[in-house]
Amino acid sequence: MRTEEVDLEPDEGEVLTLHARLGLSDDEYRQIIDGLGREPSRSELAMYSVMWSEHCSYKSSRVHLSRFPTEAPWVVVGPGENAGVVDVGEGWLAALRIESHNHPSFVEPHQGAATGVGGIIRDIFTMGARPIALWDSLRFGPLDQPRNRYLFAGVVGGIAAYGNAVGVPTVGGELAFAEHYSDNPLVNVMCLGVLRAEDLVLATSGPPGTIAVLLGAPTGRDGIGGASVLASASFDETSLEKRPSVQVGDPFAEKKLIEACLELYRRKLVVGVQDLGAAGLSCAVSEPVSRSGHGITVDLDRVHTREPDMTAPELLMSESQERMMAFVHPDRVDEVVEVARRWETEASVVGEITSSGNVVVSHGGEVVVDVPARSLTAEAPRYQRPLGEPGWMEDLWSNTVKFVAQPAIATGLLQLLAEPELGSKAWIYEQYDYMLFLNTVVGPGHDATLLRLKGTDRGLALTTDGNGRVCYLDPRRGGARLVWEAALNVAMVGAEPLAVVDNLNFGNPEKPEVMWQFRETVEGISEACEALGVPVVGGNVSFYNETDGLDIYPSPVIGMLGLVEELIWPPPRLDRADAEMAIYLVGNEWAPNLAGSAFEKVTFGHVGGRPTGPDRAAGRAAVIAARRLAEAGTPVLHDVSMGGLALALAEICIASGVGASVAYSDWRFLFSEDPHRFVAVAPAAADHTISAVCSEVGVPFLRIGTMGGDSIVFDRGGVRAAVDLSVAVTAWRTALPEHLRN
Amino acid sequence: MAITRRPEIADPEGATVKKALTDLGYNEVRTVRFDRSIILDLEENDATRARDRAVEMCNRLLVNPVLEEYTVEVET
Amino acid sequence: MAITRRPEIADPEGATVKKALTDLGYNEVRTVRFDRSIILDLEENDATRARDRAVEMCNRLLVNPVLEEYTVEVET
Amino acid sequence: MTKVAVVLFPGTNCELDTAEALSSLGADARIVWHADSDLAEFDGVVLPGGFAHGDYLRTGAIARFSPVMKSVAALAEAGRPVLGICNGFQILCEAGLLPGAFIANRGLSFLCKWVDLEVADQGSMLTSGLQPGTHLRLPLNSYEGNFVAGSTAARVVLTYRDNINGSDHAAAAVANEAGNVVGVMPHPERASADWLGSADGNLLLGSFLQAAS
Ligand SMILES: Nc1ncnc2c1ncn2[C@@H]1O[C@H](COP(=O)(O)OP(=O)(O)O)[C@@H](O)[C@H]1O
Ligand SMILES: [Mg+2]
Repeated sequence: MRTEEVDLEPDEGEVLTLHARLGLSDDEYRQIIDGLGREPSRSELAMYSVMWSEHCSYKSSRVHLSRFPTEAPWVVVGPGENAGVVDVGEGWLAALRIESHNHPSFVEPHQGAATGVGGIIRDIFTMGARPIALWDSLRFGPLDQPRNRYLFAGVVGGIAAYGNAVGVPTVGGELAFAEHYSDNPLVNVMCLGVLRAEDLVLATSGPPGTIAVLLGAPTGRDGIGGASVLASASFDETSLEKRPSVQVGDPFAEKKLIEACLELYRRKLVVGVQDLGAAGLSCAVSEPVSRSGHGITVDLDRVHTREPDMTAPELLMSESQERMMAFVHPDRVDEVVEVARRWETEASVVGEITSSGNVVVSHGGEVVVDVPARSLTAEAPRYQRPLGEPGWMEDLWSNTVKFVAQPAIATGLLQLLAEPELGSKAWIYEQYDYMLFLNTVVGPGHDATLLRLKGTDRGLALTTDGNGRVCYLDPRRGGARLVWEAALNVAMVGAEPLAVVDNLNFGNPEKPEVMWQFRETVEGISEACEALGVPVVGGNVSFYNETDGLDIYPSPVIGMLGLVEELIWPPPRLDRADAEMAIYLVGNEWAPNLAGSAFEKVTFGHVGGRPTGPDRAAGRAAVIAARRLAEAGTPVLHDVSMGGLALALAEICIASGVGASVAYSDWRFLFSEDPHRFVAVAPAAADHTISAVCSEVGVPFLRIGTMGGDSIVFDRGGVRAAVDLSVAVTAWRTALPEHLRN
Repeated sequence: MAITRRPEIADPEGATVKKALTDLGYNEVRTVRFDRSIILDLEENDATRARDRAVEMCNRLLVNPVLEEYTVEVET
Repeated sequence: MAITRRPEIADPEGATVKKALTDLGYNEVRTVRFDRSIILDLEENDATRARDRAVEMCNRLLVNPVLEEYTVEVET
Repeated sequence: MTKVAVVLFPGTNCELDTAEALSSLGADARIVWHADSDLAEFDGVVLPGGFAHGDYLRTGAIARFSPVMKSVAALAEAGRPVLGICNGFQILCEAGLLPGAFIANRGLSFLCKWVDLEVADQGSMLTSGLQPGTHLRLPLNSYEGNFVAGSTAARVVLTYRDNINGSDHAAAAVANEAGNVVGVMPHPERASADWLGSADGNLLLGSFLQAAS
């Protein structure tokens, strides 16, 4: 044992500070003593420290998360379980969840990201679903710093190594850069699974007498105190000393665990399942029983271990990967063990459900833990943290760029194309297997990924959206805009928005400004979800994303699942534009606003002003129009987001290998990122369809130009700015690789 | 330079290969560990300088201190 | 046992790492080679028997003759 | 109906896709477990892609000792078609049923990418239906896709038009002398329908089934 946080054998007189070293406040320690009516044992203290950590207890966020709309007729399982589950028709359910592995990825990018992938996959197959798709949303500091290049390449390599080997395709992702993430990268991974309605499994313990069987990898001293120490404490120089508790992922073990569990479900051999993630065994034994209102006895001597002489606290806190707790009827235990053996997975009977309501753990023949299960979970501390609007908001809003003259448009566009954040992401997704299972109809590189739902004519669309700049300038508008953007993105491939998962990456919740940003974001997300009629079915909160006192941008990430009832063939794609086709801009006519735009950031290094807020009516209209146009066979649909209309257009030209010419009146119109707008490209003959759909739905549309030629031309009353297509292609293709060169 | 995995860090590969050997009937195998060694051919006559540079390379690139420990040997 | 890649076989790891080191300014690096060693803990007191078994393991599983050469050392 | 075995090793992940593609071509494709299979009843066998035994030690090294490999060797011996796709190719090399071995891609990164291939030799069961020089478009999906021919002469039946992983002879598919055992690094089953981006893989799987029937 190296790090002091996990040195559980303190010298004389240190006992009082032990709880502090485990990340518990003095008040929390007193709360434990009052609850138990005595001093906790070391093992009990270890359990409380991980279960009451921010990461596991959501003690700072729960009060706000209750604001989310979580209900809809198609919701089968909402927030509270390992993943949200929705009905996608014909007897099929989809399980969706997103989770962060930010701090571990900073400590060891490759393994940190890899184990993050393993963790979110477990959350999905715990529900009885076969994981069919992964999606990564990443934030890093600027690539001109070697350390950031190292973190970036390590994280991508880790996701590739684990995701590819475990056999779950990574079908898309999202990437952004900002100084704020330099010492605090964000690694959020979303996983989608599908299952038959009758195969749904919940994380419940079953009645007294049910046997707890620990499946999977042996337990070692991995990530001890990971939850409390890594995910719930801020970074500073000392964080590098926390390294020895790093976990190593074993995709092969996870693959076998997936197949073993799916066989257990198929044969109805388990009552319930809980994965071992943050807080390991402590969480896996206490959460299911407190859900079912029972208790459990656990014998640590039966846990299969990798290292000898592990202490009880170590066994309880270990975050060794690729483990599952199955709750099994006594008569089926032998069959369960047999299935595990066949899949070369270890299984040990470690406990039994009781009616006591207590978690009772023994080690070396003596009882080391005896506490009420609920005291570890439901009765964990909840904080109404003080919150207050930051003093800087007014200044931020008034801090706008005053343009004396029209900037060079061609140069501006080329600069955007050459930004790693906006250029091609092929360098990333070509390292990911995104084709496995033969489901990928529209793959990475589009607004959303479209998967077929095997065995049906249905399709599932996936996307995530985040925008640190806009959320920083206005957390509520920002949070809401992300939901609208995600909805528009799935509509771009013809899907109807169905469910949201969110990953809320924020700074230090003990700062009122950060809690205000958090509350505002949750409010914005909730408003947009209500307006769209889309429920939040799950998510994750990551606080303490700060380094040396600098908080990250408020960085919510919105994951959206969309449903296509009947797959359209061929679906809209960026590469289906052709010479002579007409170009339309569909959506609300805003007074152009560059606040928070990529253009201002890239060309002026400026982040200020107040971004446009969303508009319910315009938002809904845009989503409906997009879906109708997709159904009507429109070859190209692409939403206007980061980089504005100019970039959206350039992306279509690059993908399709053909130029375009568009007319504009106000140049800001080309770069503003105002919401609810998209580009449609269609043969001139389809003009009536476009106008019919748009006027029917009541959404403004404008024919702005025509595809053709070998350059991208912006024309203002005869004054033309042109970017040579081949130059654009090169800038866009090399954006990432160029910046990754040492 | 010889690079060893820190003992407390899980080694799935070693465990898997041990199992494979056992399945092949090599029951005497207690543990299997994989180490890496990196052999650099340096254009550098001064042995101490060579070592210092090598150590620097290990810390900056070649070794992952989170997972590994290393020793450097210089041959002239 | 120490496993070396046959000299005539391409070594992408070595090549890539050499480039990375050069980019970092270590221009003195002429070549980089990655070797692997496998450390077996055997329940076997007889050194010669241990070696024979180890050699057998190499030939059957641990080494691919197309790519690699190996040497076995026994410590008691 | 042509009966084809698709072998499932622990860590394999392309077995369903491969079986699906073969079935859609009219075959009776059965997934068989690596530990308990006698393949005598099958007309042909496919070792699909994935990460058998986690690719630990060397890709394919451990899988080669699975009980099923004895019957795979027997089928090969009997002249029945034996196809290894991606990881399956690597296993066939380790098992000595095909010459050569694999190392990491030039550039050291995993490559999931559409590649253009050219038929170099139609004298194998995989390419028998195709004229030499025919171009095919298939997805590549591997980290150790860099083929090393070694001393024995390899019979290269498909080549990369752009050798992105650095394979000797730009080899994308290699056959044994008899031509009934073939390994292919790109994934024919992933190019088995237009909506997947190409149906060229069916040409290869088609001639495999031809040879099997
Ligand atoms: N930001 C959020 N929005 C909605 N639900 C959330 C959010 N954060 C956490 N949850 C829900 O709280 C439950 C517990 O989360 P967590 O303890 O992280 O699960 P796990 O132990 O599987 O990682 C999950 O169902 C998760 O979906
Ligand atoms: Mg979970």
